[in-house]
Amino acid sequence: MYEFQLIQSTGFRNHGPEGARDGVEVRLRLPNYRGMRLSLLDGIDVTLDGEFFSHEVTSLILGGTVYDLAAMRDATTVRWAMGEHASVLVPKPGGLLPGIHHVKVAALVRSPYFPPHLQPLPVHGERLATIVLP
Amino acid sequence: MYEFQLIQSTGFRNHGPEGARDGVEVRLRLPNYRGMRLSLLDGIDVTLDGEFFSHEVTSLILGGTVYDLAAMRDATTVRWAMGEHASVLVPKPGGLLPGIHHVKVAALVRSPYFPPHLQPLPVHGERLATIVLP
Amino acid sequence: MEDRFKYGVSLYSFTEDFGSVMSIEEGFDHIADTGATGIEILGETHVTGYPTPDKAWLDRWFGLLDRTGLEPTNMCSWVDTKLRLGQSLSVEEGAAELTRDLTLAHQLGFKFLRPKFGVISADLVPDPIWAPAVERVLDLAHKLNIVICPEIHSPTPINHPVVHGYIDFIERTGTKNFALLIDTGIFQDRPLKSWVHEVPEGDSDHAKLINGMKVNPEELVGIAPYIAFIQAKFHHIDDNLHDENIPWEKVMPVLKRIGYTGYLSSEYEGVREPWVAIDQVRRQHVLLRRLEAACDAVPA
Amino acid sequence: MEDRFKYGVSLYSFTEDFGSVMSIEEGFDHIADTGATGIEILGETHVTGYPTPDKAWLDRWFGLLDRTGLEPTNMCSWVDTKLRLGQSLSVEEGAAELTRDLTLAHQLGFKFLRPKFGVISADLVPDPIWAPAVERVLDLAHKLNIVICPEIHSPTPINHPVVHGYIDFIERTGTKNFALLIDTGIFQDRPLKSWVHEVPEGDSDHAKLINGMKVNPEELVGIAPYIAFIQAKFHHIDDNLHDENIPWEKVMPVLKRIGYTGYLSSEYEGVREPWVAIDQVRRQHVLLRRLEAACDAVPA
Ligand SMILES: [Mn+2]
Ligand SMILES: [Mn+2]
Repeated sequence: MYEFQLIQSTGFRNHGPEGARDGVEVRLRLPNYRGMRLSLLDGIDVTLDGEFFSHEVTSLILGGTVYDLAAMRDATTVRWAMGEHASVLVPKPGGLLPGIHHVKVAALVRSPYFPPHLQPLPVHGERLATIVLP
Repeated sequence: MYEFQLIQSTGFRNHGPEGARDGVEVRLRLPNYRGMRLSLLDGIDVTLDGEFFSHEVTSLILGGTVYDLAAMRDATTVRWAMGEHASVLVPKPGGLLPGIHHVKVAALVRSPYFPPHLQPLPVHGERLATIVLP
Repeated sequence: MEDRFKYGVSLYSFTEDFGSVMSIEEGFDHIADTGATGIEILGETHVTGYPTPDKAWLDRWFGLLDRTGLEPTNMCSWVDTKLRLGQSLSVEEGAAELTRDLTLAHQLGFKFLRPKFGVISADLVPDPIWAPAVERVLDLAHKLNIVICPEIHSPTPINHPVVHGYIDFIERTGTKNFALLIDTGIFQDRPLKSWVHEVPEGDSDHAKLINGMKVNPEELVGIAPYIAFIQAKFHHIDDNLHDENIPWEKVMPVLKRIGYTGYLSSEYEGVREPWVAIDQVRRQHVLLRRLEAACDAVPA
Repeated sequence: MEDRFKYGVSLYSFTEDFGSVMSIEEGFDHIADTGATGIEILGETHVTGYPTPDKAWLDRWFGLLDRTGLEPTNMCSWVDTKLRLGQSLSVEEGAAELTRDLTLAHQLGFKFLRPKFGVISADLVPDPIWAPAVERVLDLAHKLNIVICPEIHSPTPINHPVVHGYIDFIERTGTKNFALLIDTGIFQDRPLKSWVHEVPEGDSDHAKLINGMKVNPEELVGIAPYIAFIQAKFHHIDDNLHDENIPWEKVMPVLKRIGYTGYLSSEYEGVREPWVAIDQVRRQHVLLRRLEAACDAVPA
């Protein structure tokens, strides 16, 4: 089961080998009420303690595979299913220090049944979350 | 999974044959953070729209068996397990009309590791709940 | 009681619950306890492994139907015409999406399929592939005994070119496997107190969606023969059993008058909090059943 | 790093979550993601089918241990001496309760068992059957390699006849299978902002439990040889990583000084809302690890 919030408490962690972290993972619940093919997600903006990372530089880790924005747009047959977690991978050399951090995300979702001028619509999440390990 | 509240929305219904209702069922989650033997429950007071029914007249339906207060006190080997629903059976001839009702319960729980003067302690629930069918 | 409405609930009602505080088992229990006879789902939300659930999930599904006595009513699906950036789906691809969902809906025992087509304009005109794509699967729908029903949903009213287009399609093809699904949100005539949609505040549709389309329920009369299914959309029923947004006391008599005897399938879409919808749906069922009884008590 | 603390989490921390928004799978995941190595449970809460879980549940349990790499630490249990109104358990019955839980704890791989005995007085003196009942199961505990540890828990301080009684028992029997579990709630030295216990407001213990026992952590020194396990009870760690109630900066150096190298097993007991404990436990682990690193950085 998901935590209710878009940004999950668990799964917020540094990425890469210990001692040589190269990024931060922010685990999300599905930012939609229906499962969706990954090509309907136009990337995810992330802000960590005020530092902005555009959806053009973040990636998504889904089912063990890493998708950058181009790969996401091509992923017309990959589903992010209801109930499945995925993590945004934020390229931040060194990662974050253990402690409480301010995290914001905007998942850019295209819903073809919404008017064209509302594509994509951002699904927002914002919270304090905790990195436990260096 | 339980609804978070002690008094569950679902399972609030009339009891007995349609047209000849003899009571009301109020479904509860386990009123304790641990599963417990039924003899540790000293009955459940229920108030329906201001009408009080003492734990001496209500019963508990657990796993298909109905326990009145005496039977509950004897049930030293029956467990109300975590995750299991049970319903308080309130003897109210005719039941309740479909609609929104004010429901209060106090489950009287004995916790032997609490001081003797605090036995039993009431676990309270109060809410509006809806009877759908006559 | 052949002429009574049938009562159902869509698992969509539990959107704020499903996946974080509720699984499909509880969904079935909540619905069955209202006395409803039908369950509606969203394929992509509620079918684990969509579009090809495994045997374990199918066993669970049929076990739940069996245990609760609920019948599958409508399955909601999407034809994602903008699946790719910059290139819309072809007719063939649209038909393939429909085939995928007809197949699954049939496998699960559904009688109705609501496809949501991508749109091409601000006033929600569906991608024109909808007609040829649907036409290609009408034989399959007939074979599977499923009625495909596009949803008439706010901000699209009843009297609108999109609806006329659907009716023209039915008349032209003579099909029995394409009909209208009415979402009662179009009758909303008082403003929502909490805004739960994605449309941004500055958008031109925002006020319309907040305040309601105020479609006159009498307009149902003109499209009566084409109505296959009704989603009983609502947003809040207060502690006095009063719906704050949808004028059920006007809608229900018209539905009786036009002889509708299909499903009223609850679609709660109110505040985004868990554990709210369960009781709201129960309230709606009391309200609707009470109004129906009042209609039935009046000699025709 | 032989002399470092071990970090664990008790599923008790998730009391407001478990059963309504969290199942045991998620509990394991939340714990493992903190970098903890140990999981603590309440037998009657977290073992489906307690005290005799079926094979499916056992497979699930060992699968989760395997997947997460967590080791079972302590299992909490109860000896319900007042199971019957008006007649306390006999020594034999008390020993049977302990046997039941030793058996289950062993089956699940636990190394510690915390039995909570019923009490006979307002100051929480345990039913005197505790000593002969425990004595009857010491051989079994030895055979199963489990340490039985009663919990020193507010409002019982360290320097108290109950604790002296436990230590006398250890000395008299010479057992290695009975020792003390310290609940760090006894060190609470600032008032709780939210009251989550069952004790009614009028009760004499109420103020004590709200304001904290303020036991001096230095008192751990006198009982050091008898401490087997520590439940790191806490109530709220604020947005600046500051614990509002437990003086960890005083507790941790004493634990280092007495050479404790066992578990610090998080027990969150704060506001009664779901989805709060998960992050609170993470905050505590950052705080405790930071304090331990600071202790280790000081030359002894
Ligand atoms: Mn709808
Ligand atoms: Mn404790």
